[in-house]
Amino acid sequence: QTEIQWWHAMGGPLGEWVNDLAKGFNESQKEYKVVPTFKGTYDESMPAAIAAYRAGNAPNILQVFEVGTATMMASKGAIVPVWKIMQDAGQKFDTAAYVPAVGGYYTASNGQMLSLPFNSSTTVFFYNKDAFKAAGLDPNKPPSTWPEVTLAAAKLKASGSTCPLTISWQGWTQLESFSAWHNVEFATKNNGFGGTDARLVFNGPLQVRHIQNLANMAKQGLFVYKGRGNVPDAAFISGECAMSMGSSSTYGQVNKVAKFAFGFSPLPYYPDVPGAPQNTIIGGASLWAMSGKPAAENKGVAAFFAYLSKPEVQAASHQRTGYLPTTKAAFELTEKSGFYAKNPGTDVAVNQMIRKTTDKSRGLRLGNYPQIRAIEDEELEQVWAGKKTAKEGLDSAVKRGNELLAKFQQANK
Amino acid sequence: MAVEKRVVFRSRWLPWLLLAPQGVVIGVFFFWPAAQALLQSLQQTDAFGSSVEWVGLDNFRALWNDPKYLASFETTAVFSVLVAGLGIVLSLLLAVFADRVVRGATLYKTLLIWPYAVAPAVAGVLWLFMFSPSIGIASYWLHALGISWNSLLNSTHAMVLIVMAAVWKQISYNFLFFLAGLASIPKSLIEAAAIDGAHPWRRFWTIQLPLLSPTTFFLLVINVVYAFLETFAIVDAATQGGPGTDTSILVYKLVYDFKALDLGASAAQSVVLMLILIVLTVVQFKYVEKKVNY
Amino acid sequence: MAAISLRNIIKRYGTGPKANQVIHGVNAEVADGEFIVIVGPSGCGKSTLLRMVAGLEEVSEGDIAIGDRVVNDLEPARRDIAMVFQNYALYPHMSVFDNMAYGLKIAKVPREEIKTRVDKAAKILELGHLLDRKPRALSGGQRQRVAMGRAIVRQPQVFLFDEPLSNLDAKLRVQTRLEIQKLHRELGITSLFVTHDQVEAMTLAQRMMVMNAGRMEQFGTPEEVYNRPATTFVASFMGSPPMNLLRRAPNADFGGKPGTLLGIRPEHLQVAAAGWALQVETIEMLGAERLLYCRMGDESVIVRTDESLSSAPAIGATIHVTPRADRLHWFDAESGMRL
Amino acid sequence: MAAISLRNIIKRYGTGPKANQVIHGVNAEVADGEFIVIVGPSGCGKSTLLRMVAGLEEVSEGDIAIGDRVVNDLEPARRDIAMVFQNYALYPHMSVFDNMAYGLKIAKVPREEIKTRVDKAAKILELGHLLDRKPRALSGGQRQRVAMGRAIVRQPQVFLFDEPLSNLDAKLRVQTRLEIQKLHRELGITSLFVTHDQVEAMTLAQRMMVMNAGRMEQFGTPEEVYNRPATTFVASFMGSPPMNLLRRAPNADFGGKPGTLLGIRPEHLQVAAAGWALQVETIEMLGAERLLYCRMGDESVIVRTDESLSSAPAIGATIHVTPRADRLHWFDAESGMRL
Amino acid sequence: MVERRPTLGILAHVILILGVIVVAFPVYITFVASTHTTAEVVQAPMPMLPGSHLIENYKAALLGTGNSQGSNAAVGRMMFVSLVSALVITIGKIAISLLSAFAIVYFRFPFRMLCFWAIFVTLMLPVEVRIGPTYQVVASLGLINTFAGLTVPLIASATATFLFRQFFLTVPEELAEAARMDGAGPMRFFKDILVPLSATSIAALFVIQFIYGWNQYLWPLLVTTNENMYPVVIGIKHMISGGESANNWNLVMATAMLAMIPPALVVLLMQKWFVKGLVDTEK
Ligand SMILES: Nc1ncnc2c1ncn2[C@@H]1O[C@H](COP(=O)(O)OP(=O)(O)OP(=O)(O)O)[C@@H](O)[C@H]1O
Ligand SMILES: Nc1ncnc2c1ncn2[C@@H]1O[C@H](COP(=O)(O)OP(=O)(O)OP(=O)(O)O)[C@@H](O)[C@H]1O
Ligand SMILES: O=P(O)(O)OC[C@H](O)CO
Ligand SMILES: [Mg+2]
Ligand SMILES: [Mg+2]
Repeated sequence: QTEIQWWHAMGGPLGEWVNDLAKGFNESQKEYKVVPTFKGTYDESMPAAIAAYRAGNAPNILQVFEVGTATMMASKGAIVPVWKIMQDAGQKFDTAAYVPAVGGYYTASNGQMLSLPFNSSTTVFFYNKDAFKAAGLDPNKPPSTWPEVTLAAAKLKASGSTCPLTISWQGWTQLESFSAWHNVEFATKNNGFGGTDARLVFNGPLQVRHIQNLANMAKQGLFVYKGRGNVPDAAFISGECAMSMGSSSTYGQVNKVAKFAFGFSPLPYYPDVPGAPQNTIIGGASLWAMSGKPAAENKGVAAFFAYLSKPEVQAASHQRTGYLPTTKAAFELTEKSGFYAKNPGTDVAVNQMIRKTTDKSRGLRLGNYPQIRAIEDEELEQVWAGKKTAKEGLDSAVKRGNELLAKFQQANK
Repeated sequence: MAVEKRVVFRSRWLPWLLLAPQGVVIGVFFFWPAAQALLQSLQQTDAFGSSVEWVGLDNFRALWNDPKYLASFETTAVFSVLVAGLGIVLSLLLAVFADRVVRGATLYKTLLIWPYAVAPAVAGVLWLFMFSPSIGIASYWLHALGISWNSLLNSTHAMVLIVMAAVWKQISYNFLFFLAGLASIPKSLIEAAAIDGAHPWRRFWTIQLPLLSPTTFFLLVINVVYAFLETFAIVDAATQGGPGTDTSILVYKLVYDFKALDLGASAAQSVVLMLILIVLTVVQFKYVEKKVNY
Repeated sequence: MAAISLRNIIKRYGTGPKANQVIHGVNAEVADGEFIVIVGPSGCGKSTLLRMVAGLEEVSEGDIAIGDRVVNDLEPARRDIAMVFQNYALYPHMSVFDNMAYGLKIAKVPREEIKTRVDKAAKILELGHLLDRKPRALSGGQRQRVAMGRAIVRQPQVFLFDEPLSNLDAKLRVQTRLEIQKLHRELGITSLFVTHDQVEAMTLAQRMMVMNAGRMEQFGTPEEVYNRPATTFVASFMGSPPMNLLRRAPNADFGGKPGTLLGIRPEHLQVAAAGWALQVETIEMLGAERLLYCRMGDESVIVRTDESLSSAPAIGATIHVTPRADRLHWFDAESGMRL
Repeated sequence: MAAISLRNIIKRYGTGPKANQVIHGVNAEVADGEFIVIVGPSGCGKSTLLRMVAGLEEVSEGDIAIGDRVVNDLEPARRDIAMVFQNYALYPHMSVFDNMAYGLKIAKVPREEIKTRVDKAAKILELGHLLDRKPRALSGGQRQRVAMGRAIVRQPQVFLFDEPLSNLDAKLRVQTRLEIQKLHRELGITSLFVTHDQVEAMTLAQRMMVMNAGRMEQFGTPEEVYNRPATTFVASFMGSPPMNLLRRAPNADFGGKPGTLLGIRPEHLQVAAAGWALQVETIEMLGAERLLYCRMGDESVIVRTDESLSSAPAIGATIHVTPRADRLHWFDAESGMRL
Repeated sequence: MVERRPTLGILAHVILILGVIVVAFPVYITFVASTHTTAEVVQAPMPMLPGSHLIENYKAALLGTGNSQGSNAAVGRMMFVSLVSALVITIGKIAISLLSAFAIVYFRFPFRMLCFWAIFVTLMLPVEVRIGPTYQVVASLGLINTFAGLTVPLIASATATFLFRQFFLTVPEELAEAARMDGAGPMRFFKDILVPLSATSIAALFVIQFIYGWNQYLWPLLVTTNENMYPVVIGIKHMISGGESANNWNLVMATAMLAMIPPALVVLLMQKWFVKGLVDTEK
């Protein structure tokens, strides 16, 4: 039996899911054995794997979060593109089967897909129906535009809510997805798809307007900042915050723990912006096949990838975790099973993604991006704290981010 | 304290043999990697190491030109002074009183030593859990007290949070050493001072504290090194350097950049950090120990 | 300066049934300005007694008065005493000057006066050139003097000494003994001096308190104690070599009754042509005199003779001695009390 | 057992110009089985000399021979010697038995024999019941005996003692002195015994080596040293209180020439109706005798008198003494050599 | 006690009780959280008294059977790995530090103090600072996924060498001389005399180093690629690192409590020796 090493960053209940996937595959055939290994958080597993690669110990498969995509792509020869590994192994592989906003993110400018979409999420809006009711809002009519959100927040506040709105993954939801959702450029060169000389431009008028808007809400106590990453989720789940934005993959946990009725809906948008809403950007991670492995193992990787892409497997994962179905077939399968009808709101994310993407909404392909995310966090915090205006904060974020991009460009000439 | 032994065993090779295991370990796993770090700090490479370019002092220059990095020095200084200072003062206070009481002394000691067993990686999580603005029990109480605790946007609160967590983690260690130090002060000195008319407070300042100075000095070195280097996990879990970069101490930025695969920058920071620490330690030895020895 | 009275002092360590009584009712009146030596074997309670006077240990029963205050509940600092410890207890981090000045600084004595007093004490003790040194740079004898200096500058009512000489070598011990004597003559401060060395006790004491197992066996001048020991314990403890205590045969010669012990000091046995027949077992030459360790039947007898090298008896030889009739001591064999 | 010879021994600490010479050419022949005491003030090089014999210090120049081997380059363990240290240097974590047995174990002596030898030594030293104890559970005297036991079991050719009694209290010191004497009589092992206590030196030595500042000033029997000190140093170092050395006036009485010193021991000055007029400054009672510290012009003179309490002179009184004419010593005032 | 001051005594107890409350509170919270359900723990404010789910939570944590528990490796195996590596690190550090301190104190050789300082400087080079290159070395030695890789690179110890040196300096010289006279060579002296005498210092360092070894996180994460080689601290992080969903805080805290037991035991059992060991060393 050939062993396939698979390093991932899935903790908590998702770790179980990953293990079950491997088990499922291992039981489905005799030739290969996938061994999943937790390697810490996303930002710990990636350097660990790269260090391992440099020492000649890389795993066969590595799960990399979406912001690491540019780094992985830029690696000369460290990875084997997914299309190639499938082709070499003689596995069927059709790029078109993937949901466009998902597949597009991991596809090179020449149309070749480089990594296998695995756990993709996107940004959604969630709200507390009980709190809405208490504030005299219609629990079945979530706000769909930012003016409506502001209004709802004010009403919630008036009804005694200490935290009408919070936001998870602020950079992802309020800058990246926000830009795509309004079809506004985030970075030049098609958000980086066009080359490593791309530079950030998210300090445009729309973004500034939006962030300033949020800053004002923060000052009025309508928007309450609850931390970086997914930390604010907890404030929604505990019932403290009535509205939130974050990853679609939060669904499972909310569903399990929340002691109130809740709803999921698409991200709000500014109705005066032409072309909005477009589509949102994905998050989560994809699987990369590392190079330098024996052909037999690569074949195993391909077999496993094929297994993961099966509509049944996809659909089951989607329903279990709240991650997106990465293929259209999986979406259809789920729909047919009546899952969405039974779990209203679970289809929101897919519907946001399934549209055709534009150059400004396909995704991001920017180097040193984990650090840039941190810069976004840092600068936004300054804005929320009232130490900087939205313009100052975003200008500074763009400037600092562009320095990192320049550095990346130089290192990956 | 005797500084040298009069009697020595004579052998040309045995001392080297005895030093060999430690020598090999520090050579192979400490100095060689440190030298590598030095080398890397002069290079610009991509994450995978496929392209390596010599850039001379560019990485250092970039750090020097980064106002955030420079600000981080100040943050680190504030943080370290607070952690080392508070850590030493609080544990000394507890140790002095634990040394005084007769009844329940063992129970107190046990309870005070226990947190030492908590892993730093877990300690950060614990504190975050307690002070998390949404579910934290401590922030809940603070709110009840009318303090709107917000370590996410209020830099002072954030600093307080990581200082508390870092001090908490180190307090047991310091406490133990102080307890030992106090026990080693001859009882007759305290008695002599009592007869000389010194009251407990005065005795503490003029006798016990000066006599504890070797212990305090040792702890000062250890605590500064701790604050500089071993607090990464705490900052990472509790504030991630925020709000803004207001709690981004040097080691946090260093490990962060390493995780972000910015190897040249990270190596340059390692070098800077090592230099700072070596200078600090030498200064401590030179100036503080001179005063300490009696 | 002040008188000290100890009134029925009892000391127990611990409480309840596990309590360990180590001082069993000591009574003594020390006059103002007196130099009292407390002497006794190790563990007899000398230090405990002294430390109770100092206030470092609580008194279990009875009263201690200094001057006319009962000080039982007073803190050491308030008792106006100074103490010299066996290990000196010098503050290792302070210079000699600061060691001596410490108590005065605390008492808020003006700087000028501190300097004057310390300088004066340093002069008396010949420490003038050492004032800037730290204790670790001093020899044993010098440390001892600093400890004494620290006590002197305080000008207390009472001096307490807990075996202050026992860490010194023989030569230095003799010398320091003299210094302490001189000091007491000059300052006249009431002093309690603990030792288990009887030469020290004899030479220093105006009166001495001989203790044994928590009890005071005799309290008197050195002459009284040496010449009229109150108990066999005192008789054999004071004097080196100790008094011979004989149970057997020769007693009758001097009218001894059954159940009594005859005590005779080694220097009061004179070698003669006839008398008690002793067999010499060991001889020690001490320069000016010689000690003969002898055996008489099953009892051992020590004889002290002048140096007269020509007539030194050989080991194993038999000699004859006669006791000086005016130097005989009689004790009750049971109780050990002088008769 | 073996003879020891020291041939022109020189010891320097350090090398080159910073070298510090502490032993300046010592020559001595110690006979097989002799008990030699090395005595002298602190820092005179006694320990250094002993440690060179032990092999713990290297000899800078000269030869040391034990028996007929020059041992300069031999490891301590190979010299067949045993040493008793001042602080005993017992291994604190080993039982008394193991402390004694350690050297034998290393020498791979069979278990059975170790047991026999240790038991025998323990019996001699009355340590039988303590064999299982750890050193910290022993009294000072017992520790001392264990240290001795450790030396004995080795059955060495030479015993070295470096001030082994100085940590004991006066009483115990006397007792242990006797034991060492007895032991030497029984075993007859060549011994070098370092002390700075002259009473110890006098009582123990068969011959004594008086050292001063790295030089041997006299090497002879205690009687010789006491009665015919070779130098003023020896004269004043040996004897307590020390010999009076007078530079002035009275010398002429006995035929003293300018440039000479008259030495006379305190016990050889007899209180009389007439004679040298001395003013009494301090008096020490020592039980059997009394020391009078007196002044004669600008010289101080010590007088030792028998106890005769009735006639004790008062402090400040003037007394008259006559020296015993047969006990006068003359020294060259310059060189200090005996004339 | 050299004075009679009831107020001071009371103050002492008050301060100590306050200290204990502050210092032990996080541990208490951990315990309380480990006895509730996830939903109860994430309510604000969380309950202050232990709940009723203690046994069930600990069973889940120990056996890895919690319904949505993250790590499939049961805590048992991770505890074993932690124990072995903590012990190897501890014993290794103590052993090599004893040897080095012995060499530095009891021998004279060229560059002696340089060696001492070289060891001391490693205090400034914790894993965090040299992690990348150290990993390279370990990888090229083929030590990935081995206990050797987990432990050896952490085994040098400035603290231990320093403390042992201090202690050796207080050992009377005569003991070494006596041993030499008894015919013991340096190693024999080391083994028979010095090491037994250092027992209390060793105990003190054992506690410090055991906890250091037990609490490693970043390094094991890097050098092990097999979950069978994961120590328990990684296990805890595994349970809380999920990017997407809130954590099962109750199980996390139960695991944290479990992970705390061995080091806490070491501390408690060795407490007396520990303090004594440090006292001996201080002088
Ligand atoms: N803190 C204490 N607790 C219990 N018993 C004690 C304490 N201190 C002293 N003792 C006991 O009291 C008795 C007298 O002790 P003390 O120290 O007064 O003797 P000492 O005469 O000074 O002896 P030494 O000459 O050895 O100093 C001893 O039996 C001792 O064991
Ligand atoms: N290791 C050394 N290095 C340099 N000088 C030393 C050393 N050991 C001893 N000395 C010096 O050698 C001289 C003789 O010392 P030694 O220890 O032999 O004296 P001692 O006669 O034994 O004195 P004491 O009676 O105090 O033990 C002293 O001046 C001492 O300072
Ligand atoms: O929480 P996930 O897995 O949806 O991922 C969030 C993204 O990584 C944010 O960039
Ligand atoms: Mg005592
Ligand atoms: Mg000596």
